Amino acid sequence: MRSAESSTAELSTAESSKAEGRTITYREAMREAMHDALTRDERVFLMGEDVGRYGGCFAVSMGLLEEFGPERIRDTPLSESAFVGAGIGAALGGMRPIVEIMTVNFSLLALDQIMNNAATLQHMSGGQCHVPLVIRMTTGAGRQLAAQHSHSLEGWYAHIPGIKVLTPATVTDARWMLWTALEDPDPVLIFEHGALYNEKGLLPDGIESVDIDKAAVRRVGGDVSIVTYGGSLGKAMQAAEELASEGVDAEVIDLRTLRPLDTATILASVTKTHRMVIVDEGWRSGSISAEISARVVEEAFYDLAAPVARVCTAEVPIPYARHMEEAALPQVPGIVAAARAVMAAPD
Amino acid sequence: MRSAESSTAELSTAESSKAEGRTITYREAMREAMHDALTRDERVFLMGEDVGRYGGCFAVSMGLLEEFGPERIRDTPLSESAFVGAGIGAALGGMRPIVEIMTVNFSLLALDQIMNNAATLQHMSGGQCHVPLVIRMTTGAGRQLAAQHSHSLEGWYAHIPGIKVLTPATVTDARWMLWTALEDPDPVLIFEHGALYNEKGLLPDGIESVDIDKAAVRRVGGDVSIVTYGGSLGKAMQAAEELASEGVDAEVIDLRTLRPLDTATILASVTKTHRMVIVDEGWRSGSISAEISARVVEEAFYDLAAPVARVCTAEVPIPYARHMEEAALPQVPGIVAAARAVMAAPD
Amino acid sequence: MTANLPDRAHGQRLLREMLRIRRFEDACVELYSAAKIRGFLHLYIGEEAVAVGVSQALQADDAVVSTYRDHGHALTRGISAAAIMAEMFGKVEGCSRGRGGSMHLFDVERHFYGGNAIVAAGLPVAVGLALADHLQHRPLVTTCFFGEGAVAEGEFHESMNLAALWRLPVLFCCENNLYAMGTALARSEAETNLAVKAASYEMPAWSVDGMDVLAVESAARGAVEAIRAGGGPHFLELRTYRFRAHSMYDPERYRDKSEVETWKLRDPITTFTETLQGAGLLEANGLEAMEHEIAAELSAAIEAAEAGTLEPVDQLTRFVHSDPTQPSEFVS
Amino acid sequence: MTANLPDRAHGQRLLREMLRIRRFEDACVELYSAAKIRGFLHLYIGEEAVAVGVSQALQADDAVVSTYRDHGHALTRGISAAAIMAEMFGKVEGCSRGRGGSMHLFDVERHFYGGNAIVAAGLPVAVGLALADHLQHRPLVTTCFFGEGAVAEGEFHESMNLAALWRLPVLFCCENNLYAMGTALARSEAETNLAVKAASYEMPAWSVDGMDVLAVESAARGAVEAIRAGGGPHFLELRTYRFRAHSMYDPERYRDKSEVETWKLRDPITTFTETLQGAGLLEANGLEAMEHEIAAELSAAIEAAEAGTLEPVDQLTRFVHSDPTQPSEFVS
Ligand SMILES: Cc1ncc(C[n+]2csc(CCOP(=O)(O)OP(=O)(O)O)c2C)c(N)n1
Ligand SMILES: Cc1ncc(C[n+]2csc(CCOP(=O)(O)OP(=O)(O)O)c2C)c(N)n1
Ligand SMILES: [Mg+2]
Ligand SMILES: [Mg+2]
Repeated sequence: MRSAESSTAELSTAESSKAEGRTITYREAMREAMHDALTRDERVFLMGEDVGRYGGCFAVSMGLLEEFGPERIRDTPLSESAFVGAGIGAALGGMRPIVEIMTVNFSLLALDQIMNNAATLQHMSGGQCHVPLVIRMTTGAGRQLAAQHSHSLEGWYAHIPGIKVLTPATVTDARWMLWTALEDPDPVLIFEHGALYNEKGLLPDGIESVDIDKAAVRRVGGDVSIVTYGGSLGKAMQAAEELASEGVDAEVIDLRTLRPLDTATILASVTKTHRMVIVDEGWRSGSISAEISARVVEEAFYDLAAPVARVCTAEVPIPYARHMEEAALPQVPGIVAAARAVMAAPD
Repeated sequence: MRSAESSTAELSTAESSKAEGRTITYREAMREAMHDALTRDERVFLMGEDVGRYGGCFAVSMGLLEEFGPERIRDTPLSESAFVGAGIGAALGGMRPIVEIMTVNFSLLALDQIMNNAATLQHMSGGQCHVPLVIRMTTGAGRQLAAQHSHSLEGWYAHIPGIKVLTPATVTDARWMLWTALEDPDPVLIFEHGALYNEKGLLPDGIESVDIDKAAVRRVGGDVSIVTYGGSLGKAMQAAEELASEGVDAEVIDLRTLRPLDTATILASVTKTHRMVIVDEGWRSGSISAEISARVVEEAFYDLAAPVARVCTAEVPIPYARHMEEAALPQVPGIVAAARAVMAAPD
Repeated sequence: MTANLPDRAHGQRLLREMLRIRRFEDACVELYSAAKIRGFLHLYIGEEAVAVGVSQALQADDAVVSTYRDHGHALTRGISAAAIMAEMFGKVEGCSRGRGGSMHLFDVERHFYGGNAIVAAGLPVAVGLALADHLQHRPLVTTCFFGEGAVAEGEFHESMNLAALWRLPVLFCCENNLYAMGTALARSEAETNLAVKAASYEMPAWSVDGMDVLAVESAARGAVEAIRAGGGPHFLELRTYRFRAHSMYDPERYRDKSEVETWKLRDPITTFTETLQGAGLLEANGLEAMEHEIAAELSAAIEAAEAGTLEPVDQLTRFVHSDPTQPSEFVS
Repeated sequence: MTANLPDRAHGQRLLREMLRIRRFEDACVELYSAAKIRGFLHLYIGEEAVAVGVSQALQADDAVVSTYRDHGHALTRGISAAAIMAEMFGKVEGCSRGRGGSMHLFDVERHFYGGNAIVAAGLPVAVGLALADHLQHRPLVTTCFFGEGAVAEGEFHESMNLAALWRLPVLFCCENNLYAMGTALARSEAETNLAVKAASYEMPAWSVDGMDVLAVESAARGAVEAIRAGGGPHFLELRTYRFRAHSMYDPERYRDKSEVETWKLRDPITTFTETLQGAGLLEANGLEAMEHEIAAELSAAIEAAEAGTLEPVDQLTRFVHSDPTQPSEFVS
């Protein structure tokens, strides 16, 4: 049994090239993760809208009801606040609930429970209450679902003390982050980018756990650090390849966890490359990209050869029309252009 | 009739020293603003919990029910989502609602309406819907109200495209921002810091309107820019006085509006002082201070003589005990120390 | 049993409207397969009698709030098939300029305040529109459509109470098609009699056969009259069924094919056609004539949508805030 | 009319508990004026029969969820006056280490899951605690206290439905003191009969005289027995009244002094004292003796709170995440 040391650049990138394993989709990885958790720990149960009979809005929980039964795979009414709150209560009562909010867009209805209860109970009870709750939700745009179904709020959630925010971007993280999250005594939110479910990736044999507090260097490079997470990782990797063809050697960092941020990995990279581009599907103002930039300035100001650049979603509700939606979101050419611009700055 | 040109440093600071006027509390200023709006425009009405018979949780609307009657001063049930949504609908229907959410802490229950409807309807209707709604709420900590009653989320709200976020810090802004907000065709959120209601200030004669898109230079200085807003302005001003006694001449910028941010005023200041400290009662990570820092780095990197510093609230739910709460919040000594630190950086 | 028979013209109008929705939705299925329409697409097939019946009771200036399943409501409220089609093609000629898509059809001139895609989130907005009418002494009625799934949401509860407490002119139209995605009503509500639920807000509430357009019309007329006369909000439970999947991605594992087939025996269009023909209110070839007209309308709409304009990308950030350079945009 | 008379010991225990709450709250008023207690302070004076009556029906390991008006509930559930007092003094010896204050009393060992200061936000948590018991086959009952103001919130609706739908062991105790801050029930609810409202979730629901500790006890015992026997959630409306302001900042413009005075005639402590004495279950000086004991307990509590420790400021960021260096903190 091995644990993915995703913090070490060499290891994690090496891993995906050398390792034996299976190629599965992100959806399958998440499903296996839930299956595994339900099997390993009888305190684990899943609840949410249409997780059972329907098989999950994105088919992630397909088959679980049949295997684990309706007590452990609980279809809920459309009552986001109540069933998230019930997840909190069940966690206080000794269970390990996985609560699925169908998408981040509906999580706003449960924000009071998340911020005022899940994130806060431990503190205001002076350390007596622990809320080992995992909340999963789909996030992100890119599928022409328009303004009310395309939010990317994971960075925004990362503002809240008392919760952890995970953004699995790879099949390995989709497969293994859940269990680590369930072992955490505190509430953990997992954001699954909707565009990833059909993505295939290699699930390496031998890895049986991952940490949830370290960023991963997905591509080692010396010229510019591209920092990203979740649904944008693929775009960042593509941009890095394009940049490579122009002779720019980009390092790509997958944050993996947005709260707490692994500042150390970010700083290690930027003190090496002296240049940084942050790619974030959140709306630009007040996004997690801003926090990263601010921290880099605080901690590595004198190492910076150029201003930190950000490639974010335009500050508009996401439009339906395909070309408009594409224009609103971070895209590879924008990332490449931003990297070129920071490269152009005098050393 | 004159309008407060708060964007011009000289004018706004001069104003408060020279001008004739009345000394009133922030609470009275807000009440006058509502009284005025209700008198001027019959489409204006106020609704919220206990705004009528009780006189407002913080006594801001005291007397309005008696004068304007229950049709225009509407006590609502405890139903934050419904009455905020009803405000949106009423705005669509031609009214100019002022919706009071008792405090920001309860606004989470209405976040779906704010983000998915108020902020979004115009866009997803292709420009047909306009939501001239004003939502007022009390914000901030400092009164030992503990974790669920002490949020400072105005900077967090500023992430949302489609809304404006105002943070009146002075009696003049409390008196006049509301009307400008009501004239705005789009939704505007006004955050009133609870610690300000009893604060007295000079309401200058002759000013009969203010803009809501410009930051104000509250103190002109050449050595370091202290950027802040709302309940922290007083602390920043005090810190500036203390710094002055040490020979450091701080400029104090009151953002006034967190969305859209008046980047121009911030940049003008920092390109003069080359140093910046941001004071923000929000939790540090992902606060509006991060966005300001990121923008300054993007736009004025080469003008910075030192890393941008931030003085924010510690990343904890606010504790009840007085000494712990004080330790969690930005305080004058912390601001002074941060300013000293950025002054110590080599030029 | 249906209510009294309508006169010939009205009867045919009802049938025609239902058929028009049906064919519109049929076209959408094809266009979705052809990737002309994207995103989420929720069809109204099977439920046509609800929108058509209710809309008979409404005036042109009455407001309507709808859901993501909004084609039927939009069509009966006078938004043209062409404008809806163009919307789903993402074209500027769309009723929301291509910004909204299928789930967000808008036409403010027609007081159609949109497809809202957050379940139950339209209810508070409808209450507010009614509040605006109340405060401005306009004798209007706001109709709010929503599925039975919405009943479990807190916003349903808050909105029902607020409307009833303030006696606002809202017609709550709950389209009970028995499922919220894959969740059957009985797995969602402790009390499955929705009219009883509504009555607990001290609101008059009736259950209506939503497969019978005349029954819907008559119930809606009764309710709207009462509301307009100052009787406060009313609630209609419209018992219906969707013949198709929830959206285009639904494997329909949660219900038996036989259940669907049984409901199809009550197809509101077939049964009403029979009713009209039985009563001699529709010629033998009457339906065919309608089909022809509708097909012509729809193919023109599709053609126009196809020929429509893509909004220039540099307009992306429009409609986030009202444009001060275009003050006419915002009638203050 | 009250239920059957209790035996002497039990009767005196009930009276004593109510009196203890009353005197505790009286002390709080003074300590607030002296600025020893800060923040928001909500008193339970007038409502004592509710907490005392309900708690008679509960086992030590039954969970309780409360509101910001939580002193009475906390005291009857066995949190010591000293621990509560220390909490409000902001001392480490407080039941929440001084982190919570008056609105957030916690004692997880006693299954007291806190004063929750967001109206109605405790209800979903209570449902979840009951769900945990259900899933772990523990024959426990979770009691959730909330004011009648909470009934308008969406979370009330969602929680009631979920508990009823899943038949979870929850006792919903609605303390109807007629006002939510300054808002009278009739200005908040279209249907003011709260038991009728609750019944619309298919949940057994009773209205109880909340000024009569025996009536409360008997209703609670009935409900708790039924729940424990697998009868699913129950709802009690406890009709009571707060004699004091909503919190310490309330000018009380919304109700007549005379109304308060009328309700004071039904003071649960006075009337129950009379009942006991009338029935010969309490000596003439019985109350006095209790007062003495309670006064002694409270002055000791205050003294201890005063002498308590302030948490070192360097501990500020504790209790945001569970401390991995103190694994015992989290019993997994
Ligand atoms: C608040 C919220 N939760 C979940 C969803 C996802 N969702 C979309 S439609 C739907 C089912 C709604 O069912 P119902 O209200 O009965 O309407 P129907 O689709 O049957 O017309 C769900 C769960 C959503 N849009 N909004
Ligand atoms: C969601 C929310 N909205 C508003 C408030 C402010 N508030 C605190 S107590 C209260 C009144 C609640 O009344 P009720 O539920 O009847 O309880 P009571 O105080 O009468 O015991 C209000 C409005 C709050 N704490 N939470
Ligand atoms: Mg349905
Ligand atoms: Mg009350």
